Amino acid sequence: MNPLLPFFIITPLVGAFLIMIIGRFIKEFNKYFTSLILLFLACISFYFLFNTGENIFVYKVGGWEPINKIPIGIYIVMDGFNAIVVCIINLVGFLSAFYSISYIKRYTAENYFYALFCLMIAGMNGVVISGDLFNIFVFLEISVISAYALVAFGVEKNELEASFRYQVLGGIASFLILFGIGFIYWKTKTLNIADIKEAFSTGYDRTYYLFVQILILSGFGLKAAIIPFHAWLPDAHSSAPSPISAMLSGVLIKAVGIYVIIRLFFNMFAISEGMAILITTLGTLSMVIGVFLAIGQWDIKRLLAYHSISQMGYVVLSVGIGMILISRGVRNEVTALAITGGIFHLINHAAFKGLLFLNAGAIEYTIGSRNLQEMGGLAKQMPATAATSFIASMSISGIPPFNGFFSKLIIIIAAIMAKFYLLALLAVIVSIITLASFLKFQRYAFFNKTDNKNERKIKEVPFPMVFSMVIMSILCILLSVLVFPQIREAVLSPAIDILMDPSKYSSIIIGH
Amino acid sequence: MKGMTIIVKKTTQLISGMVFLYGIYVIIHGHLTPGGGFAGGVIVAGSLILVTLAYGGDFLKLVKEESGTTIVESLATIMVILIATAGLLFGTHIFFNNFLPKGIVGHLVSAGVLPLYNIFVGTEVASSIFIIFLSLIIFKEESPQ
Amino acid sequence: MEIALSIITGLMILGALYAIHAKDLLSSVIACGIVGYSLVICFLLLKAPDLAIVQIVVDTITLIIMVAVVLDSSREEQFSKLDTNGYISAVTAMVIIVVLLYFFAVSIQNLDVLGKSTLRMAEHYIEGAAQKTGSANLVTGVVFDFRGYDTMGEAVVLVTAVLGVLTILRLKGKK
Amino acid sequence: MIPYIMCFILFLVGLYGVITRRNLVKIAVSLSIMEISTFLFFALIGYIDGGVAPIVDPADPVKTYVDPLPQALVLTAIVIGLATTAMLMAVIIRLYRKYGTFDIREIKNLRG
Repeated sequence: MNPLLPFFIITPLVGAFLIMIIGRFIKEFNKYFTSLILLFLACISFYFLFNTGENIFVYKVGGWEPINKIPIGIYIVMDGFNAIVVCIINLVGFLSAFYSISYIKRYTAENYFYALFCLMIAGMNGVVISGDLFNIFVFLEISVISAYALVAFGVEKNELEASFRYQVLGGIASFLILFGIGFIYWKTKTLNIADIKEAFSTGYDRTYYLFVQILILSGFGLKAAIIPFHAWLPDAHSSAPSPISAMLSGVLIKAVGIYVIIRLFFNMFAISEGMAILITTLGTLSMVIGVFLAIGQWDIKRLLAYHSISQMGYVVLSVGIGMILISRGVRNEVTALAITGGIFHLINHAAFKGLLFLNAGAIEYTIGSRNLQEMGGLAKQMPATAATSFIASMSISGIPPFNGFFSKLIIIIAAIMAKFYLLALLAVIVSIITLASFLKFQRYAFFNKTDNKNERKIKEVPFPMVFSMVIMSILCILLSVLVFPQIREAVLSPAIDILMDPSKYSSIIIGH
Repeated sequence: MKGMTIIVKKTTQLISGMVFLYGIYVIIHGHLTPGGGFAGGVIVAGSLILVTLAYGGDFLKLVKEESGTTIVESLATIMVILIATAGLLFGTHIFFNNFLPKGIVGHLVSAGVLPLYNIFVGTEVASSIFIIFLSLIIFKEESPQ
Repeated sequence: MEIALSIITGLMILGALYAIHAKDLLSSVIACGIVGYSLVICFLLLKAPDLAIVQIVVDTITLIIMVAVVLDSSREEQFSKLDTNGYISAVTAMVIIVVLLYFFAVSIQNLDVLGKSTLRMAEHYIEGAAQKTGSANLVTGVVFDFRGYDTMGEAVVLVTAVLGVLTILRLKGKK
Repeated sequence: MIPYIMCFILFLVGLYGVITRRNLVKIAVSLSIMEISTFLFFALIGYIDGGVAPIVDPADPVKTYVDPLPQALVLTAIVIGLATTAMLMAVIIRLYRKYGTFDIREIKNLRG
């Protein structure tokens, strides 16, 4: 009953509404207030990261104790895996909020921007730390509705159209999830994730189980932009303001999509081999198709959006391999390696993809266009942006000293040791194509000699943007430290143990 | 935005008062009879929309009304969250705890914090829906055809 | 009771099909409103007065918003003939629908029949709930006390939607 | 089992409408039809034969009540549905004012 847990939700919500009221009278208030809130949240999440360790914090909202082992109220649950995702949300959120202090001057109605930003953070925090199925749906709606509005923030034609397509597909996903929750409630008569696993353990009908899993997978898969449902992602991420597309690509599709799929399929459903193979094939498809779609792009943000799909494919692939091994009853270090690779790549992707979008925003801020052909030779005028985007491009394409290399290496080793040689080969090929695509991006944007660059007066972006880009690039380098065993034990292994042994999560929570 | 004919204005005068009162009744008796914060709030918003549609109103008045309602809405939502965190401070120090005395079931002042939640959620829902309606009207007024 | 429900749901399906295929947009929006109002009757049959009140009122507001959008536009939907990818999407939609319907019919065979649902979590919401939460209306007791965290999230969803509508409907986006 | 199957057919009619219709308002209408069928599905799950509406009458306490939990969930989901419909309608009226048409195909080739 750690009293600090509800503050993940209270602070951003109260902050958002204070911004709405006070921001009207004091102009400068909302900019620094948002960064302050997110800094405070980042500190709480680091506090939880370092001392959840093996135990699970269970907070019974409303003080309703379970009656003969059946939980009544809604539970807020914080374990090893949650802590990592919460850290990603709040850290990248703080850096994006600090970045947007000077970026958002170009847009009108800054009040609404910061209020919706805080609400998106509150929604994502609520989804990640909640232990109740319907509660995940409600906070998912908060973060997704504020994402719809933020995508259409500069009300131009293509932004409105992108927001419309995002809302339609997001609406279908929400109703699929709601139907799935109704189905689960129909059989198990309870909504608590741990209690559902208990109720399912008393036997279930196979086709019903498959139908529920497909409903939930397609609903959250659509939020995570896995291949058959990725139609909305390129438009939404390229037309949103850059700090928002950094949040969307770096955090939202993870916290609201991938995290919930991993949590439900490891800790709630008993994994069947057929479903695990389906998830792995979806991951491989999105990895391969995402990269091939990205090659032909000339707009920076669309290129980065397609790469998000393929990098998410890596995460789903390696987690899928872990699922296949668990469904075969094999729980040795190969499964642990596969899951570690997936979660490690999840963290790394948040860092370097967020940084890449911030760089794209910096370029757009100075030049005003996102087309690679119109750029060129920015390295001299914008040294900081060039350096940070070089670090990010190298780490996304997996060059040794940077973090992307280590997580992709773990994924490929796990695939080989689990005898999925085709998947390992595909992973390597996709990584090479990613490298080619980002070399093109670097060459055209920063090192290409163009004739008309002299009459344009380009100077470096203002301090808040440079600061958050530099911090993010330091993060990209520091995260590669996670490979060393003793650091990995402290950070990653609690999450791996929760996912490796599916019944541990429900037994501890029901035991509370 | 121009109002409607005199007949509509007359009937609105008669009805909108009753609709508003019925909405308040549904909010306050939320914990006794069906309905509650949400239903009552929407009914109150319905009566406000009825008056705005029947009488119209010049553009600036609508914009001022909208910004005023936004403040009311944000205040009401902050109150909901503060009551929840008050549960954290008093009573058994748990988030969303019903710390006020429960009283006798069936009486008007009975279910501890519930009537307070009902009232603040009702005001918040009423002002939210009224703002959505106002912003639609203001957009249709000022945007080019 | 089950027969009455099936009849009303059948009529709702007809109303929904008309709403989708109607030529005039205003009549399509009104058909959608009628389907919403017939849901109120289903709620009353299923002993859910709380839902009936909220649904009737919220459906009115949805109807007002939809009519506000459709009223001053060209209400005739231009019926251009279905081109190739119109056919493709129609065929894929039919295939998906048939597969899902068959899958659904098979998977609900041995679940609780309508009306015979056992209780597990909700049992403790019913017996002794009036004393625990003090409210005579059990649904309000569940909404504001047992699952009050959900309802706070719910109120915040509505406020987010209002902020979203205000940001989308402002005239000038960029300086 | 008939009401459940009819309810799922209503859901599929809404899904069919969203996938095949070209008109923005028709897509919004199909989405709200899907929403309506989801609420009906939850209400069907909570029904108990011989149950009474979940209002406790202090005079005669012991009765079999209908399951209040799905009703609480639908209460929340209805207002979420209203929020999403309002957002969708705001974008639709905005697109109509910019492109002058409700048809997705025309919007695509007007965009150029």
